[in-house]
Amino acid sequence: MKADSNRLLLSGNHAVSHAVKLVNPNVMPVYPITPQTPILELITEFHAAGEMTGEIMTMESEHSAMAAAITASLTGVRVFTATASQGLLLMHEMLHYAAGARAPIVMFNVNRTLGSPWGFWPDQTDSLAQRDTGWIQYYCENGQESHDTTLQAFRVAEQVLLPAMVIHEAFYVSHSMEAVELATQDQVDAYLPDFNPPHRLDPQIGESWGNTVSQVMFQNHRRDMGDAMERVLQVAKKADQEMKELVGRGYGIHEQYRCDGAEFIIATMGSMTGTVRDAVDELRADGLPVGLFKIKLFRPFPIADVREILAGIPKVMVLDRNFAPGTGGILYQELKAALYGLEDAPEIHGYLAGVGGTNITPAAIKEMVQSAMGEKPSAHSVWKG
Amino acid sequence: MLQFIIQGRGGQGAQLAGKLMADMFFQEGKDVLVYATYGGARRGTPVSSSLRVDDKPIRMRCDIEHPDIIVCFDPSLLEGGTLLKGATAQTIVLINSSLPAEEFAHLGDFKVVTIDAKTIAKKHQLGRIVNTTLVGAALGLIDYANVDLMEKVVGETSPVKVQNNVAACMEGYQVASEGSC
Amino acid sequence: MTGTVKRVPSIWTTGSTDILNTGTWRTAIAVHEHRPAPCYGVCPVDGDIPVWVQQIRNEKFKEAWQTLVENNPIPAAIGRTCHRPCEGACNRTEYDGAVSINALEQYVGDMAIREGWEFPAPSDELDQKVAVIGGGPAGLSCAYQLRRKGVQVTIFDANPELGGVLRYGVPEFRLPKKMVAAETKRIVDLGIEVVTGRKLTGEDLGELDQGYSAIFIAFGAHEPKRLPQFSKDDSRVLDGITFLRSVRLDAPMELGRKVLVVGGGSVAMDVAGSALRLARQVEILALEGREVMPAPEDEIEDVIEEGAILNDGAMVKAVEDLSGTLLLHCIKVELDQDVPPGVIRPIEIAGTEFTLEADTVILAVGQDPELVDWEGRVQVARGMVEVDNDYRTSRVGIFAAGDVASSERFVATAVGDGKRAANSIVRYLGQKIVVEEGFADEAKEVAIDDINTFYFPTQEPGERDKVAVEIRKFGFDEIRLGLTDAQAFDQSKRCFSCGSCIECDNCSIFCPDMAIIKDSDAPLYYKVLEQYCKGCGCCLEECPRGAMGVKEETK
Amino acid sequence: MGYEINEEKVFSSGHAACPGCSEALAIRFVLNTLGRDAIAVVPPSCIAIISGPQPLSSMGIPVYQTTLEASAASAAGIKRALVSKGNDHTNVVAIAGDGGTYDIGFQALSAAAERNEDIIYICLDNEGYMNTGSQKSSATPSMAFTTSTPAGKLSPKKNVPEIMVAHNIPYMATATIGYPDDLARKVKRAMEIKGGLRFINILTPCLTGWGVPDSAGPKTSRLAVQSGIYPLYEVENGEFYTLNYGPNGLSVADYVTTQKRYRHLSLENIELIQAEVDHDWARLQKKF
Repeated sequence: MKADSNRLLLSGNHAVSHAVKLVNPNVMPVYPITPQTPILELITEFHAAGEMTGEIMTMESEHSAMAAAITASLTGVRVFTATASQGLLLMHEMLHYAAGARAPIVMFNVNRTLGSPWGFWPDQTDSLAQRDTGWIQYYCENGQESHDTTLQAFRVAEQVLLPAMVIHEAFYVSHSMEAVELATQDQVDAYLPDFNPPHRLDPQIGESWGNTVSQVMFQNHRRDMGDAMERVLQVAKKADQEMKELVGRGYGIHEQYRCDGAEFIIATMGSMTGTVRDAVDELRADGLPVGLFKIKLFRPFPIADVREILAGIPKVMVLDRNFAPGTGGILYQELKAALYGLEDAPEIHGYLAGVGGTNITPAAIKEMVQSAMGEKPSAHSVWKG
Repeated sequence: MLQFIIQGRGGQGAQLAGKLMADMFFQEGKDVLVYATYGGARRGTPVSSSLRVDDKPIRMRCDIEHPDIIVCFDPSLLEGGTLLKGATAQTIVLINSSLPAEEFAHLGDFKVVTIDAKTIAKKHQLGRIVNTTLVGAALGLIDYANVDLMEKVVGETSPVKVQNNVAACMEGYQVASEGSC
Repeated sequence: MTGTVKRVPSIWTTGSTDILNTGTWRTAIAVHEHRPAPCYGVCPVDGDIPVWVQQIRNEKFKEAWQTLVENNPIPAAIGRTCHRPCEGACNRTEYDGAVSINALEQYVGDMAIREGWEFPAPSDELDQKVAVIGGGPAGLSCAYQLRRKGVQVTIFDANPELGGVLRYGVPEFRLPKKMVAAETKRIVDLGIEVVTGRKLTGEDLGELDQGYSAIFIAFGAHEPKRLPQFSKDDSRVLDGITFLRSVRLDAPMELGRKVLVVGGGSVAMDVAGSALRLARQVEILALEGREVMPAPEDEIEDVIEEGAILNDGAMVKAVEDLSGTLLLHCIKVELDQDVPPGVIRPIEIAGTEFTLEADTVILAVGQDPELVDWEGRVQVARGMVEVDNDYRTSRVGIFAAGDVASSERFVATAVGDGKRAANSIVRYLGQKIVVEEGFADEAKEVAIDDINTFYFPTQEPGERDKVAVEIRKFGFDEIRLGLTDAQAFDQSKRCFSCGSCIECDNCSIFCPDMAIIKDSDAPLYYKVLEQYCKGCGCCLEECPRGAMGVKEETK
Repeated sequence: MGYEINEEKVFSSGHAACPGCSEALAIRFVLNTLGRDAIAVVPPSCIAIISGPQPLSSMGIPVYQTTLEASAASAAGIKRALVSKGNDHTNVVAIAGDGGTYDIGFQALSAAAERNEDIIYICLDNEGYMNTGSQKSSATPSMAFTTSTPAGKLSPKKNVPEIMVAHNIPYMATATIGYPDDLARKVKRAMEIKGGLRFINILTPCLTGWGVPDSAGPKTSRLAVQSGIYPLYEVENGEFYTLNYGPNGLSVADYVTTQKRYRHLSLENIELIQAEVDHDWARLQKKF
């Protein structure tokens, strides 16, 4: 299935597996869960074929997978794992632990609805529910971006010593096949220098991690984590820029699409972004000054950038394929909070669009834009789709 | 943009058919996006594959609302399902059936075409595996030009009975492109 | 989110907890102690038995002997003749049988003779001279202790050879003469003047006063007690010690076919044993029941094995002369429990009369010192020279011990008395004496509850092998074979070493805080690290032998 | 006389264990036998406290403190990472309590055993959640008082040693602090057997939780062995059983009467426990 040697027709999940193969992490604890499973399956195929040399650990749960990932990482090696949905939730405790341990693990999460009841559909609530765990979070729009961002995540995580989660959605990205241009081994080797942290679990060094601490020690540690998270904004921009220079593809930590002169901006993240692009093109064709603001790096949340970009825009419409009962769309809340106190802050319409994987077409988005244009925003998220 | 919805029952190879066609277009240099239903699929339950083909990058991440072509592996899928929900007057509905297209006129106002893929597949010792025949037929209906590539991809993709699959595909293509469906 | 950015997380560990002072948690600290063992507490010579037994266990035999002879210069003799209060007190007695301490003592004593080990010459020579009257256990012991401290000593003895009761009383089958000879010679070889064959009496005191700074009276008790039922002049009625002496001199007194020994002590058993080898039939009549007879149980057992018939708990009421043989009218008795210590009052049990017939009766009911010449010169009371706790008689410069001054008629007691009297004499002589380190007054004797018996699996007690009765009856060869090397080692291993650290390391191994470390400079081998000891007491509990204690700390 | 234990000084004084702590003793024998070429994982437990207040460590080797349920997985992660770096010599040991082993950590342990991860797993079994003030775990024996079983536990202790044996792991042993040479030897044996999960269950009487004096840890542990409640044995490859120390005639009564956690027992209760112990011992004996 090759057009040329590096451009393959791949599912989003397999695009991730290929990135992992290029990184060749030392340890990969894995546990299956739909719709993540194809990522691990292809990795184990690569491994069985001798194309990867690390340790595959076929764990009994996502919790144990993350437990093993943390300790492996703390010995000073690269670690990758992947999960989705309930699996990510089972990891929740260990996600905090990983960040607290400053373990630069890279994990791929495929967004899927959370039970109960059972579903298989795209919905970002699983990963957004982990937003306070201290993990870097990248949301990807398509397989190509997932492939490239996985590589970036290693670079960024290792520079700031925080774990990074790269995310795309079930079905529309995970299982959609499309053309993906793979990075070459030379590019990846140049992009990811050897990982040799000075502090690690090593009998030669003898240092331990995780002893009980005083209140002040704990606070200082959390503050250090915060400082590291703050640094991610610059480190991630730089990593993206460097990738662009090296392989010709870059994404920024966020993206403004056709925002020049825009008076109405649609803010979203994940797979919805692609659909919005078509809608924006159509709206612009209709003469409406509409643009797209794509959030790619959700943690740390680029607050300063958001305030700068959205200042003076009359209206912003946030599309959330996620739902936090009691507050509504999570991106909507985050954006509102980021813009609070801004003098020329936009009016914000929060739409719950595509929750549970419901179909949101360009036509549907256009309708939402048109209705939002003609009304005052509600103080709450509004169900659409 | 060309949009296909291919539906069959679990085990009939409908998903593979979508991928096969996607690969063909991909190798031609088109931009493609194909996905299939997944998760709860079991043999016998309806499964479908959605395929978009375009000359420019495909960005949309949503279901196909108005397909150009619907490939139906089994007429039973037409009853009470949602397969034809987005079909328009321009939509070609290719049905695997030995009955003439007129028998399906009652389904709505779109272009129904039937092909007896079952017979063709049997003829080529493929038993009930009709996907290669239907792929050929679907491509024949749109006058797909790159027959050599079609042969190649089908040949490369078929897990077993490579020549039989290629032959069945070619026959499907032939029948459809000649307008004999 | 300000402040210095730390590239490296701040909470990797940087050091070890060993800088912390967790010892502040405790209220008491464990200390290693050398505590008295019960065997020590009852030992007539104050021997620190666990120490020399451990030396045997460690195969440091000469050191064991050196430890022994600190208190007792004649271990081969005492190792055969001691009444063994140590074994009665042994913490192992109730557990699985006492350690055979006496046999171990013999083992070391015999080895010393075999190996020809000598006492070191005194390091100092003093001017003072002491006269020791009597070369028996007490006299030898006293002379030895004085001499090794440098005192000039002369022993006067009435007999041709030294040894006293060991030489002239205890029969060969219990204590071979050659052992006595070897051990007395070794003492004499320290540089002691010996005058034998001269029986000193009170009249010689004037002469002694001239030449000696002090006099030690230890000539024993040789005047046999009589029973009123028996005629003094009847040649068929002999006394025990005279009989034993005759046997020891290889000129045994004539005995009839049937011999009756009266008495329940060691002398009576020795008499019976000797008589068994010379006569057809021997019976014993003892006032006490077998369980409370003064003779050690094994000595009783020996003679019964060899054929003596024991009539215990009975006494002679009257003697009838059947022209040739004597008919003794006897009756069973109970001993009145309600009497002061030292007093024996039999109560006849009506209807238990019986008779015994004998050709010869040997009375072995005790001896008194011959003090006729001494009365008036030193205070005499209850038939003995009266001494205070320091063995001083009423006359300054004269000391006395042993049977002449004590009613405890045990050879080992005499050795201990001799030692203690020597210390008293040295003090009297104005010399600073180096008395071996005893135990502090508050030191608590180790009880069985202080022993962690987990570390001591039960074992068969084990004793000296005995020559088969069929063989030994026909001669005076020694009845008991000394312990073999293997037996001695096994036996030494049975010792709990109550109160004596043997460096087993348990205290250190069981310390959860690693607060006890081995330290060869420490007086008791280990050092307790005050910085870390939390005072849990595991060391104390796991010390197998009660060699640790607790020191309360006030802060 | 004396124990033959070759200790390397790895575990340090100054740690925060209670006076007389059995776990501290066990850790001492484990770490000092393992030596310095080792990495440990400990979950929240008394062990985690004993290992030291930040920034100090008592354990002398790198220690990672993981979550309560993840010890085996965490240890496996380290081992695999070392292997990936070409290090085949460093021993990785998980040291967890019975709560973290019998209860919440059992899934991870069982899975690590199934994968036969090349780690040593030490369970310091004090028969309850003692770090939180003595609550019941599935290692708590029949009728024992804990603050969550105030009337006594109604079910018997989970037999994790035998469950581990059933995983066919290369080595399973029971040990206790009252037999330190046996314990150290088993750690040594576990080290010798490489290439799979080695499990040692160490009975560590909690002085506070069981209600025994500070000095009674080793003694209490021996009573457990001598009364047949906790036989010391080892099993290789799931089938080769060796008995090291079994009952020696002491009864359950000899054991329970020294502990406050059993002071509510009636004679009938003790007889019931005795019957349970006799039954278990009879069943175990057949395997030797």
